[in-house]
Amino acid sequence: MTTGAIVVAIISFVLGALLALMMIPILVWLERRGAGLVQDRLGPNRTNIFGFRLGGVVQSFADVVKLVLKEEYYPSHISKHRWLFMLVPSITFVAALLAFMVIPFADNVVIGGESLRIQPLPVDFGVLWFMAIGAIGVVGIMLGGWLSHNKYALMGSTRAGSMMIGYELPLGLAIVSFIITYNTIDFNAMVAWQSGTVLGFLPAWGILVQPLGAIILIVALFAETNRNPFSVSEGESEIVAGYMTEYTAMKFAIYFMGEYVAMNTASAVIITMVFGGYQLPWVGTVDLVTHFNAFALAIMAVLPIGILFFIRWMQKNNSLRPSVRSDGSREYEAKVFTYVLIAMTLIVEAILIYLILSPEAFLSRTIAVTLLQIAIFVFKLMLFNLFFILVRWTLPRFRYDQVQHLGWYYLLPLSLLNLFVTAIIVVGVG
Amino acid sequence: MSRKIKVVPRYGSNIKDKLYLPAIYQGMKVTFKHLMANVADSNAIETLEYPEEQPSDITQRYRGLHRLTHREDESIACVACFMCATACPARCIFIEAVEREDGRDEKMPKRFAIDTLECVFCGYCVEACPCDAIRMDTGIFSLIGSSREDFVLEKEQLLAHKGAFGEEKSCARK
Amino acid sequence: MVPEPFFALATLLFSLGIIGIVSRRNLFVVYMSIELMLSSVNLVLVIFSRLRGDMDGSVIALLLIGVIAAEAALFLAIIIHLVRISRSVDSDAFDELKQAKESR
Amino acid sequence: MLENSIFLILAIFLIGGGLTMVWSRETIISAFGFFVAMLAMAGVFALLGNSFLFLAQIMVSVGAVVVLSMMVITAINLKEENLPDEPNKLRWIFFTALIVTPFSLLMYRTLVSVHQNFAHTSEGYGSLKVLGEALFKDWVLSFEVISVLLLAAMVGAVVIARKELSDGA
Amino acid sequence: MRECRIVSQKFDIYQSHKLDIAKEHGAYSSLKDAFALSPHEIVEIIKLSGLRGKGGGGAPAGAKWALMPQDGAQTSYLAVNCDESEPGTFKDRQIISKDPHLLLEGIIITCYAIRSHSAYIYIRGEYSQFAKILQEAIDEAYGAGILGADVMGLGYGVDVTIHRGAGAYICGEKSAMLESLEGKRGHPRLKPKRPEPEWYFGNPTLVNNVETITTVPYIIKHGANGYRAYGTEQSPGTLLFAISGHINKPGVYEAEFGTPMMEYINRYGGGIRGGKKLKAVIPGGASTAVLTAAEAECAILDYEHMRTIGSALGTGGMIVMDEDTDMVEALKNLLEFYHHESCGQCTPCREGTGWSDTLLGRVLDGKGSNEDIDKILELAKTMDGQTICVFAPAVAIVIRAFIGKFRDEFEARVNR
Amino acid sequence: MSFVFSEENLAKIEALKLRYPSPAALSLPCLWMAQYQDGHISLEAIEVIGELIGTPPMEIYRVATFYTMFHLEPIGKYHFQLCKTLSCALCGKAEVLEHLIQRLGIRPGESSDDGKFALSQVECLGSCGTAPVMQMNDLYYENLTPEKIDAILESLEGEHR
Amino acid sequence: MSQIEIVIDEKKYAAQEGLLLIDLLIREGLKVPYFCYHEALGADGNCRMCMVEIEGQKRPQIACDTNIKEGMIVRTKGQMIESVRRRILELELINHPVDCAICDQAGECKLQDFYMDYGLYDSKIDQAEKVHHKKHIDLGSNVMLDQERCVLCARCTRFTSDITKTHELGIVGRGDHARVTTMPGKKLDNPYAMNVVDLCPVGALTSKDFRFAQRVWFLTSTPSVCHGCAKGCNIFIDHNKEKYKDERIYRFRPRPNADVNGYFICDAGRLSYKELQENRQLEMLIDGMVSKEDEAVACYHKLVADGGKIVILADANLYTEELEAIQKYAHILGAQLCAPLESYRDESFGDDWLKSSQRAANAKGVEKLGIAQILSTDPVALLINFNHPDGSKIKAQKSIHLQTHQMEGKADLVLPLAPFSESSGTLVNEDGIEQFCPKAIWRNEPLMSAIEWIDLLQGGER
Repeated sequence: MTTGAIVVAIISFVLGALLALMMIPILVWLERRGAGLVQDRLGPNRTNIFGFRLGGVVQSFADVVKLVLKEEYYPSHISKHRWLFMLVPSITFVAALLAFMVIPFADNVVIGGESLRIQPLPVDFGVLWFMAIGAIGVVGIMLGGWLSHNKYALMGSTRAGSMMIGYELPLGLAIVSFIITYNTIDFNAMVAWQSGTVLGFLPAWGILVQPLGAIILIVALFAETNRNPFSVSEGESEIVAGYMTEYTAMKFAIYFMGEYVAMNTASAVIITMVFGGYQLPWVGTVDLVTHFNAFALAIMAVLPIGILFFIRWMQKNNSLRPSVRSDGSREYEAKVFTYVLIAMTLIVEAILIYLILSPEAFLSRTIAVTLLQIAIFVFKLMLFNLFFILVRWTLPRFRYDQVQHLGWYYLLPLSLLNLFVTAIIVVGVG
Repeated sequence: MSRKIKVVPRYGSNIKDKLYLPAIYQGMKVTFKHLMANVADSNAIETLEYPEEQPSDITQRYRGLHRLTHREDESIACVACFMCATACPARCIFIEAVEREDGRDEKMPKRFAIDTLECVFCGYCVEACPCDAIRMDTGIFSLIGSSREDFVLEKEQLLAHKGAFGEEKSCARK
Repeated sequence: MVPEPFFALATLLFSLGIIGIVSRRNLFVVYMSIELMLSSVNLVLVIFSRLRGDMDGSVIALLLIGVIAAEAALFLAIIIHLVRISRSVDSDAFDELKQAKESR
Repeated sequence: MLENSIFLILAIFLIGGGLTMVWSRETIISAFGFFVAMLAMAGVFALLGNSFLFLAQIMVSVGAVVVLSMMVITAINLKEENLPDEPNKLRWIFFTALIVTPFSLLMYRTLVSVHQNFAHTSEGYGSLKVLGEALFKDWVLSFEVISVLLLAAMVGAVVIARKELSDGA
Repeated sequence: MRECRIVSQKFDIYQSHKLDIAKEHGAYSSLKDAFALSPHEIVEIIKLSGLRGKGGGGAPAGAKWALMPQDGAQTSYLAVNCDESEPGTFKDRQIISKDPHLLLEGIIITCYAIRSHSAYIYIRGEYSQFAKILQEAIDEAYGAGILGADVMGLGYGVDVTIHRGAGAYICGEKSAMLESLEGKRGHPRLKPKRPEPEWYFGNPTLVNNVETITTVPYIIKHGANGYRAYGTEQSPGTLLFAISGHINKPGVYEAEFGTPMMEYINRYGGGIRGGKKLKAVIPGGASTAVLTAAEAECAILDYEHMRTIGSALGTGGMIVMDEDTDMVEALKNLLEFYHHESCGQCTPCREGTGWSDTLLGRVLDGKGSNEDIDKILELAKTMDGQTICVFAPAVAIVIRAFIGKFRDEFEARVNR
Repeated sequence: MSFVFSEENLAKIEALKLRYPSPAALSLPCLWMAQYQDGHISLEAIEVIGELIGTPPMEIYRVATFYTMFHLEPIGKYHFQLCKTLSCALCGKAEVLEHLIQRLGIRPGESSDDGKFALSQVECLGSCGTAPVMQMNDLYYENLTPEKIDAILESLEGEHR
Repeated sequence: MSQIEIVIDEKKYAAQEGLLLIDLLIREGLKVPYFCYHEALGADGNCRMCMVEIEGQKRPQIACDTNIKEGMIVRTKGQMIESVRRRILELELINHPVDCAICDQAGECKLQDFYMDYGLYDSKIDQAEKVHHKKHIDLGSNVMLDQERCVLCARCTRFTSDITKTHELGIVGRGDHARVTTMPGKKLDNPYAMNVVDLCPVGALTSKDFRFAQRVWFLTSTPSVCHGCAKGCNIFIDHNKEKYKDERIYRFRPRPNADVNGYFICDAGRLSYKELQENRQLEMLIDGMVSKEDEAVACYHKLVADGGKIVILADANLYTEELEAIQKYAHILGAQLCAPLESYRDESFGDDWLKSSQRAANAKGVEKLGIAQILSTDPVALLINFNHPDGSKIKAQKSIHLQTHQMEGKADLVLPLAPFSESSGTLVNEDGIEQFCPKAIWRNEPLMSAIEWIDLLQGGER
């Protein structure tokens, strides 16, 4: 392995870890703030460090501090397998985290004639990995529920288990149909396949090529992550908090984080498989690299305008109502951020100018394109996470029997049908 | 009364309802509408900026902090019958009864304390009181203390609270 | 690659499976012991596949995994049925076909 | 060196998991031991360079078998008092181990000798492509038979575990 | 309607309470006849005569006498009830003040008949001046050897003791009277379930009204048929009817049973005072149902007939009310009486009399409502038949009769 | 202040004891004697009577409170008790009462300040034929009119003088 | 008396002929309201609440004055009988002040119960129209009287006149002015006076001792036996655990037992719960210093290991089981065991009814077990005293005191002992009747009984 390969591997691994872990507080914040805004509330907006609130993200860090510092408390009836009780949340967390690690964040970079994957775990069987590792997570939930010695926890874990079994099948069949379509089990290849177009004008994204498969995939992944409307395994209205009932402090936090990591993973998988991954629509990696100057100019033009709008929006909204007496910290924060944003914009513009003006910097351009793709990926990821969140605050929770009914009676036959049709088409068309 | 009954049509029988997707779309539309509007101008949200803005619309039926009422002659109206303590689902009312010496009644509380940390503000005590001696009409909705003991309101504190809606004296017993 | 440690490991696991089947009365443990034995066989197959350098062993192992899955479904269904009958997972509890002793 | 240590760790997990499984009185802990053992087994497959088997092992043994067992354990709500009473468990295990030991040694010897007796022939081990080709060319009959078996097992499982309607379920 | 003088024969004689004057007019003349008979025979004669108790109930006296043990194993007593407190009744007072010796003669015969050697006359506390007259008569009788260890040398001893009450209407009830005679509060006793004599300190005791006892010598002298010559078949003999209220000549006049009420009122009572119209009559002491003028027109003074018209003959003490009388006030007056006189032993009476009085007070003050009147009627229902003695049922009768017959007056009060 | 029965009364009691099956029956006669002797019945008298007839004083006290004619408190020397029951009420009791109140200056239930007169309304005195009627201590005054009241009061005052 | 069958509410019941109908109704648990009737006092027939319908009788009859006859058909339910009961109950409440809020009887008040069962009408009278009497009169002997609440059932007066024969209480006055009182200037004064509080079906007579202490519906009753004397009167321990606090006894009530105490207990026994809760020994003391359990056990072993003659004193109030355990323990230690009964005698206490001069509750049990009763006067090396009051009379070099209450005198080791209410066992009363007392009080930090201490000291686990 060359040095470049090692550097790229380390960078992509770190990137994956960061994307998975740093996303947790942000997602928590997004969930709360999103819920608040959907419900005509403000959500967390008070916690600050030296007056910097970052729109409330700081609250999440405060939460983390709180959860870490909380007293480790065990219910007295959990006396026998305390170590296991403490251990099992991490099974869920680690499984979700590992499953995330096969997602490609950008197209392969060619450095020194060697094609390198921008993928934390550079494997070519990403889909299978995701399916295999993703299935482990439920073991943690079931063990935790059982070891809680609590009827609600038990019910929660039973529900989680049966739901996992119920939705793993349609999920697998949907993925198989995608595998047939893309003719690969490598995520990267899948993304590459999607960079083309179908019917001449539509981006060849999975959602357009395989709409039914895509919907089944999305629904099944919602179910797999125990997110609303499928959150029956913790259904507060019936079984307190399901498998998490007896969990407190950091043990609870690991379950909690596991859920967000799983959500993040699910989003990443959905993006990668049906929304073109890190690709811009219509524009493949090669196009980006070859027409780099044009894109750079476009970005140079769009970015300042976008930032300007953002600054104005921020200044407007990062303040208390006029009727409320303010201590000025919010205005100060907005001012600081305005300068920071302007500075960052200027730096980006400068870099782009440099890249445009130096035609020899092929490597730099490749890196820039990769960064752009990562940015696109993160942007899509955030969008899809937001979608997850908005769904949660829109739809009511299904009843448990409805969930099972949906899984077995609709999704499974539909996915089989989809597989069948896909196979016929693929074989027929060639 | 019968005219006020609103018959809600049953959904879910036709294919459109069974598909759920239109309903989901409608739901998402509402969600997005609120989200976008609020993102665009978060100051338009009518949520109270609480510590700076105080609620001004507390109604008479709002169950605020408790108070003990007085009789016409400023003596305590409570006769320590323990009805509130009996009705209390949180068992947060602590009463010690003692002989009343002023001749107005036989019994009065020596100690009457409410542990507001345990209180669930259900208002059962008010309902249970045969003497109209305890009310929750102070309009006080936040109580701040630095120790657990601060939240145990004693008789004197409860008597010192004023009703937020007038009608100071207890009317049940003279 | 030195195959002996792998062989030893497979043998050990197989023995463990036998021990579990023979000495335990909990139906779940019995069942999982069977699975363990099957897995150890799998391991041997894979080792030989690796040693031979072709995929036949692996294929058999793969097929065996399918058998494991089938077995799991059946065995668990049987356990559910038995539990429903007698509220017990004790393998000694299901001795209705045994010749009755006088005392019973 | 790295491979050896990985093997050692995996072996420890495997044996530990298996022992826990055999040893533990509580079924769920047995299942946990089994889970660990199966994961470690998958690791061993990976160590042997067989990535597809690694994934298949996790998917089936862990994702299906372990989850299903746990699912059944939780669903029938197996409590302490429903567990069989095994007063002589340790003795049983000990004696069985005593009896099994010679057989294991024999087995080990057999395996080693078999290994020494056959030739190392073709190359091309490990890749998914080769596996697929072998599966769908040489072993396609077995593959189909297995799929029929799976189907039969599925039907059988449903029939066995189904509650009688007359139970009032 | 003929003149009849069984009890009141000596009423018009000056100083008839003196022994010598009484003797002149035939006092104690029946004793010899009586002692010639066996006690059992006397009881049979009394039974035959159909003598009815004259204290208000009208129960056959003979049957009561027959309950007394005849074997003489236990000491038995005679208690003469002179606790005459029924408003409108004042006949016993006439007997003990005008002819006490006839009473004593009756007592001696009765004692002989029931094998008793002690008789008590329970006289109401207010009658102290009449008690004094009676006491003097007894003293005289003792002096003459008529009372004491050997009555007139006939070989039978009778002691007579006057026991003064102290102002409790309820002591007119026989068991309450015996309680009072035992020196306790005059609480009526729980009624036995089958007929049996009363008990005084655990001894069988005969309790009879003064007038009943006073009738006995006549029956002994003239035989059962001699007594049956008067009155009707069911109610033989005579009764001292008393009349008071809005009447020209109030007083006590003996008349035989079966006399029409109006005839009695007009002939003895001399008609309504001031020539006004009759409105209502309470026929036999306050505890009987009031009669309207129309009912009074056709009322005949005997036990059976009075019962058929929904009232009772009671003690025969009539209270006449003329057209100006306010019936609400009249009822209020009576309820005050009952409220004051209830002994307070059992609940319906203790609280019911008081509350009906209170409620009627509301009506009278103009603060009442029709509901209050209904409530009074409901109280009457509660008081009727749920108590130890007949005091509360009597109140119930009074309330029902007044409100039932004059409801319009009550409602007029409410609506005024 | 203690209560002692006069010799005469004691003799009477002893004589009466022979007439009754149990001395307990003597509570009423004894109470009468005590009242005649003192004008009212004191608690000491009750104790003495209880001892005399072998009954707990509480029982005597209960008896004394039951009968309205026993006075446990001192009362005016001349006790006017006007009948208020139906016959008397019908025959003009109200007029007589008005007059009495006016003449004596006390309301029913009160005693005059000098302790001479007491006025009360009582229930039926059993003299309805001569209504309205009044009892002054033991004496009955019948067919009352305001004039008759005047006469009675005058004679009483004369006697007193 | 022959056994006959009668029909009540269409069900057949066997009973002795001539039995009072109300006794049968109470025995069979049929609902019948009554105030004046009491098993110990008999019928008085004044409350008129126990009305039943008897076939063949025109009017409803009171069950407390009806003797059972063959073939009697009785109805205790039905609209008619309930309306009668309701109307009479309404009258009971006419002059009642309805001050349940401040009435200690509330919760165990017959008036309340019957109002909920039969009454439930709207009141038609206001306070001003009611007859007013005196409230809160101190009758003496810890009894408070409220004449307004009284329903004049005469239970209390019948108790003082028929049972104690002291005649303190009586109903005076007439009609609705009748009221219960004592003679003016006299007090209720007899050693059984507080039983009238239990007898009173309403709140007229309340205990001054229990006055306002607790509402009765908070109390839990545990059957037990009074430890005041050897009579062994049956009691209920009424106790309650208030939030955050230790469980407390609020009163003793007599528990009917025809063989021992009938329906009553003496006042001294009734108030003995106070002594039970005062001056309690709650800590382990080594030489007067508060110490922990393991230290105390170590100290014990040291003291026992020193050797010499050991004397064990046992309290005759301990349960038989505990005495047996102590006996065994003494045998193991080779110690001399004695339980002098003479120390408990109090000739001034006893009477011929429910008070015994022997004030040790389990004196008979001590005799039965054959425990020596002589107080040794020789000097001994170690004294282990199980709560015996005469522990200080023995001359001992070292002493271990297990005591329920703080005592005079010094001891090398003081261990807290659970009193009778906090442990369970059997007592033998002076008539030889064995009675079991369950554990009533569960302290937050439980104290150990003698048996548990012996187990622990001999090396067991707590």
